[in-house]
Amino acid sequence: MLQHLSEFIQEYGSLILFAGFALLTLGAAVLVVTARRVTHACLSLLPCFIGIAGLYAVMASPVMLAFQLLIYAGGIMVLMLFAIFLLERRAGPITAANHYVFPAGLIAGLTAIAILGALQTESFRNRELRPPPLEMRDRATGEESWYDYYDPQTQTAGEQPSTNLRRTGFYFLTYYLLPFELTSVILVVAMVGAIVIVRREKGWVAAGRMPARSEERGVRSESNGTATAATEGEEEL
Amino acid sequence: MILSVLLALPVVGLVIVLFLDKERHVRQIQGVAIGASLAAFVWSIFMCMAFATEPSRGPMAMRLEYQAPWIPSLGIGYHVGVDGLSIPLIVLTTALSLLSIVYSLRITVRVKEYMAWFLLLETGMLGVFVSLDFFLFFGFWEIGLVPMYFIIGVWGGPRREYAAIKFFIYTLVGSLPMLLAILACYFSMPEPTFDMVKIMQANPMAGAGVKAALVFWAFFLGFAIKVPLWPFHTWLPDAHVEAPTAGSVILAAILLKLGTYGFVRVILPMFPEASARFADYMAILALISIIYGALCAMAQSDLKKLIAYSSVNHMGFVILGVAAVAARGGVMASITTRTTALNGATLQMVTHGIITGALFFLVGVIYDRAHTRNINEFGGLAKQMPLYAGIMMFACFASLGLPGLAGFVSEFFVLTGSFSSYTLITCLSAIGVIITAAYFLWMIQRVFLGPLKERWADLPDMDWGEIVATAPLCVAMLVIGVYPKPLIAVMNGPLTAIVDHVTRLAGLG
Amino acid sequence: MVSPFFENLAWLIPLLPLLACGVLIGWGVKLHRKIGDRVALIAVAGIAIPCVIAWGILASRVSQTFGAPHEAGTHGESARETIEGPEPFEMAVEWAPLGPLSPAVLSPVTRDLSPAFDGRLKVGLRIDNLTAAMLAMITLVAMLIQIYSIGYMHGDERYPRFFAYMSLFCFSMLLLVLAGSFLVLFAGWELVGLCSYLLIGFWFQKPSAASAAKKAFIVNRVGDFGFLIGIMIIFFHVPSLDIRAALAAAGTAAFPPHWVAIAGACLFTGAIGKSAQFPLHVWLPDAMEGPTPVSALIHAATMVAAGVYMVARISTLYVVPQVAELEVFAGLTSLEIVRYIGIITAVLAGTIGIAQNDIKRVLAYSTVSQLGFMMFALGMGMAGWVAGVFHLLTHAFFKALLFLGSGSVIHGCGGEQDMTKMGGLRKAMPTTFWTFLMGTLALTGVPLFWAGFWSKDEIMAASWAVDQPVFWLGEFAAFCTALYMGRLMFLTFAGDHPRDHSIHAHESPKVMTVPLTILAVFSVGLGWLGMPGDHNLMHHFLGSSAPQIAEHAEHAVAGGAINIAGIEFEIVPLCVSVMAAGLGWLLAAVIWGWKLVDVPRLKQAVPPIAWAHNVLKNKYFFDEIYHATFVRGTLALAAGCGLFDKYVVDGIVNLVGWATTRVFAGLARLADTWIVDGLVNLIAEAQKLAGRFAAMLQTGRVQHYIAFSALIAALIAAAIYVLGGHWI
Amino acid sequence: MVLQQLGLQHFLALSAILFSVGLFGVISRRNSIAILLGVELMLNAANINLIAFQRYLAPPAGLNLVLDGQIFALIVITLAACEAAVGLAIILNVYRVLRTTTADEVSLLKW
Repeated sequence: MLQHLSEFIQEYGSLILFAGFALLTLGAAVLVVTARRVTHACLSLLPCFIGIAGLYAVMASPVMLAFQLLIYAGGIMVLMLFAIFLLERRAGPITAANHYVFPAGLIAGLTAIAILGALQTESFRNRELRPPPLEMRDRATGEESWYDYYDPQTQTAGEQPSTNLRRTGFYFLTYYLLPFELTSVILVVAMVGAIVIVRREKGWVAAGRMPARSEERGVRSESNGTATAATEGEEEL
Repeated sequence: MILSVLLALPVVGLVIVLFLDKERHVRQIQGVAIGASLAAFVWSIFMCMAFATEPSRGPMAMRLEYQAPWIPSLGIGYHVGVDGLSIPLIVLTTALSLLSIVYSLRITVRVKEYMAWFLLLETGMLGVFVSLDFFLFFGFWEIGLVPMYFIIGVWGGPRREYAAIKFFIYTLVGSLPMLLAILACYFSMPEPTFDMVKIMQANPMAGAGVKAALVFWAFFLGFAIKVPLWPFHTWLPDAHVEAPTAGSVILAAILLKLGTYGFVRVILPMFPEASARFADYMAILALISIIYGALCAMAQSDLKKLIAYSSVNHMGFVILGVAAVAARGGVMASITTRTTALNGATLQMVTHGIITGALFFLVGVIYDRAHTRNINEFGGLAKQMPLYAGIMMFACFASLGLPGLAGFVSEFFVLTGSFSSYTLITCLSAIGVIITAAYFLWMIQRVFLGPLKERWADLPDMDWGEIVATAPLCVAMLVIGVYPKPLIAVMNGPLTAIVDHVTRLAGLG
Repeated sequence: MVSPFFENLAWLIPLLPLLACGVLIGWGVKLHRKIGDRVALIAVAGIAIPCVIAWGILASRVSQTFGAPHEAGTHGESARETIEGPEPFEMAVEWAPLGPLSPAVLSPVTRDLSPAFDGRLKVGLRIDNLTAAMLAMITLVAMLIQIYSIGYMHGDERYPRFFAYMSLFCFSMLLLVLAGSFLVLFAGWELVGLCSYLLIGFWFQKPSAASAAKKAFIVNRVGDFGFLIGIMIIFFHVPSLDIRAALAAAGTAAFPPHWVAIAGACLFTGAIGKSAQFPLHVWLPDAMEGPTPVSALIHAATMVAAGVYMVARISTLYVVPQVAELEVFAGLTSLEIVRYIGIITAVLAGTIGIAQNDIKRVLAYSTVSQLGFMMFALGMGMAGWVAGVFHLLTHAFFKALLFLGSGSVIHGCGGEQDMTKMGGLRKAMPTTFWTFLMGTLALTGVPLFWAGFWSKDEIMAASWAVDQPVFWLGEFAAFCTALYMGRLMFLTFAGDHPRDHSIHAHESPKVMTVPLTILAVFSVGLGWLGMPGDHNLMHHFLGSSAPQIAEHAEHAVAGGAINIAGIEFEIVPLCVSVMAAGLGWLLAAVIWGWKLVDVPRLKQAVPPIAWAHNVLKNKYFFDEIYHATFVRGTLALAAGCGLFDKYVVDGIVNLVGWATTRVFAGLARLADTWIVDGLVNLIAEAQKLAGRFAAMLQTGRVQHYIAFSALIAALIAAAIYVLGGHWI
Repeated sequence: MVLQQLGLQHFLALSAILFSVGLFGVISRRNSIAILLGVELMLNAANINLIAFQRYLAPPAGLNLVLDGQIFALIVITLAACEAAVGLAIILNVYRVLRTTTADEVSLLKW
């Protein structure tokens, strides 16, 4: 039975794992999209990312697993949360009801069908879709390891750094140096842009480039109707 | 590689100048401009040495050649190369650009734009002499045009707009048929290419009677306007009179040579039969240019117009030399006489550039002081400005072809060379030499000799800047006049090859 | 063989004056301030050393000619044989490569077309006996004149500049004489023209001097035009332009006779311009505007002689057998052209000389006349060749003497040039008077002592043998020479006091009189060298440079064969020439010496004399004729061209410009408003409609945009699916 | 559904669904921050595809670009981060000026 089980797992283990993580991701995704409170939506992003990380693990890409969790879950989601908290601090709990649900659903459905339909076209169908056998073995030392695999088809032993992470680093700095550098540039540009957009200099208010904190309030009644009286002393938003 | 650097130097200067501020960095702009042109000049000297050391693969072959695919699908390549014919012209261009930039340090209006346009002009000119690909050739030909328009249009004399527009449109009208002709050559090649060397070897226009004639006359029009040849010369006096001194120096010394260079580089080697067929018309037009130019010069009262018409006269000799090479009727013409004519024509380009460049500098000298160019208003300047009078008379005598100075050497070779091809026309054009002597001496007599008019009693003599600008040219005139062997030795090889090429293909017995 | 020591220094001869000129132009003014007139010593040194070298060369060549084993010396030798003088000394450097240097360079097809010329145009010196003689003469005369001009030009503010130009002139004249190739000859030729321009126009403040200089240069240039065409013809046949090669090839297949004749005629036109022969003689009298030493050196001794020297040098072209019969111009062979131009000039100038009052003008016309004589002598082919050259040498000395004498007279009379105002200078300026007298006697050909007699007599003898009528014209010219020279002597020196009392004549300083005396000695002594007789030294020496007839050519030569022993001594020409000279002197004495004839009264009495005198005084109105025809004609033509260019050619261009702006623009505007515009408006309206619909999409809401794009993407995917994905 | 080997089709299908869920969210959400969340989902769907391709498709012969999917995915992640940052900055500023975060009201760019 154990033998049978291990064969079964051997055979379909990855499929089961895939199904589990898929379900997790999709469920969280639906939640993100439909949650009333935006904070809930943001928080439900976490299980979604974890699911996706799992999928990366199934696809034998430990680096992605790590980065996914690190950046998305740790970075971006937290950033979103901060933003939401900032806003909620000023405007109270933000709810985001859905509108145009029907047209949105229709369009989303249509795109899904279009993509899935595209998958059926013969350019994808005859693709040899079975995963090439992986030998989970540490390249340098050659013995079994859980974190490193060695794909005999494409890599030859020795000439490149052994582990996936090391190889990613190696690739980043050799064959993909230009994209790597460009992304760093974009990153810097984005950060600077973000700061420039939200900064508030002395004298701008006087110069009329920005509405003083007091006027900001009265332009549009906030969705939840309560305009909290913001006193002068508050720190900058 | 060397040639690409040569082209790049003025551009680098140009870019630096563009970055400098208009008001604050005037001195730096001038410094950069001089630096760039000096670097270009020094580099052209280095190029000559490299040219000398590189073993030549046969007389017709280009040296310092650099070929790189540019737009391969259209057969356009960045093909630059140099041979005996273009080396002297390149050195002349860089030298004169340097001198004119040194001379135009006294320009105060819009210095930045002036220097920028000048460096761009220098690039355009160098580009034409260096390029061996029609696409490149035409590109630099047009690049050379625009800065001149602005230099005349902005810093010129009273009627500058008219002169600038006339110059620009006239030359543009000329270059349009040339473009069509280039395309005709492009398509008539077995596998379409713009490469001039391939076109020259393949001689695409061999059989095509009417088409060859049309292409020949299209190129002829384009270059004749630039030379300028007789009916197309009316833009030259206006352009010269209105251009600032340095502008008219470059215009006279180099831009005219683009036309004549075109004749020797494009028309002769690439269309031997057509040029042989129409050589007689070229000779007649050249004769008219010579005599007509000299007579008009005699009738002028404006100093610059006089020298402009003298340029028409001298360039007529060049075209006579070119026509003599391709003359079919020459009963006695042999390879030696035809090559002598062509040697004379090419040397005339260089010497005319030097002499007329010096003459225009000198006219600039007197114009800056007296603010008039009317010959009749002057009188007896030799007493007041002895050094200036000395150099001016030296240049005038060089221009009218006094032996021992550069003017004589080239005119002598053109006349003796083309005598056997066109006996009567050469004799008539020798009369041009007399008329040239007449109007130059008459001008000298009215301006320098005779009693000093009290109005000019306080004219200062030449200052340091002007001497630096003209002295090297005078030395060059003397050296070429006394011992032209090194210069002609450089030119003789490729020119013999061209004459051989033309005689062989055009079947001139 | 004497070691060619001096000949190796030959290249120094032209170089030193050039060096002196360079120094004087560069630092002349500064030196003048520092060491005053001694700055002229640079120029004098610059000509003295070449003088020594030249005389050295002359000595070595003389010794070679006469010292050589006397194989040809036996008396009574047949006239045919030419004297083999010492080999000419040659030195050449490559000047410019022309054409294919070796046939290998050419493609096989054109290889056979290229002539034998190896493409190296050489430029160099060549010395033979004729050159040696000329060199000696030029350097000596130039040196004496430069010494003389130290005194004459004293006090002139552009003193160093004068000597710079004089040295430049010496350089170019020596270059011309030493020339081995036509190129150098032409270069020297034009440079000499330049120096005469600079020196005539030395006092350029004077407008007359400036225009005289210009006139001189342009007239020379007209002559050079012919010279250039001659060179062109020669260049084709003998591309190396080497004189000896050209002369050797003359008449052979390389240089066919008819081309030789034409080349000869063209080169002679150059000589006409330079030596002021008949049609182009107008510039020489005006050249007197320059300082007197200039007139002496350039317009008497050397430059004008260059034309004669050149004709002498290339006279082979005239006497080559086949060419001698070929009519070239108006039925005359090139040799006859030279002869008749020569004699016409001699007679013409001689007659004009009589009516001139300016002392320098008289001498100028006398020079033109004597040059006519020389050309006339050369024009007689072999017979007159040596005589012509001999007369050239003697004339240089005594004419220089006369000019310098007139210079010291003018200097003495404070710049006065009009003879009628002078008089009785005999007592005031004794040395000038005596040297002047020597020169005049030599010029007029008074027998026995003076050089002029021997050289002119030889020309007359040669012409007597060759061409009788021309002989009598020659004698008439000699008579005129004697007449005007006598008039000059009596007007200036005779009488006891100057007619114009304001003149206080005083003797010129020693630095001027010493050269006069040396020249006087030469103008006497040189004649003896040429005395006829079997050992005629001059004939013997110059014979070797005479035109070498190609050996195989037989001797049906106009004017008889060359006569080595000099012309047989004929009594008739001798008497006639002596009588002519005597008659001239007698008439001069009668009219101006003893004043037996009152000229004004004579003129009323015999109107033709008055008319003739007026014509002569105005120089046959040549100047006026030339001015009216050529000068004003060219100016009118030039003005015509100028206007034509301005209004017609430029007019067409502007017309085209105007047409495009006015006419076509108008048409374009019409077409534009109706057709094109209409169409455009139509499209505009349709555009607006579409625009309004499109605006609907522009809701400003981000979500709408994403929705639309996703929708479109889905639709495209559907389209691909439906159309079966192959068309992507 | 008969059990079959875990192939590329599965991942692509999953990412398609995830993408459309994200798209739905972006279109239907009223709050602009929620829109950003939707965008995040769509980006993640793209990432899944990338890694799937890298894992299943053999890299082109000769080129040893075997990890390009992963590299690309990492780059997408960084971009997502930047996009989120800038998006939030814009939203905050919009809020500061217009005092609202709902996407509908922000329609100043109307034609």
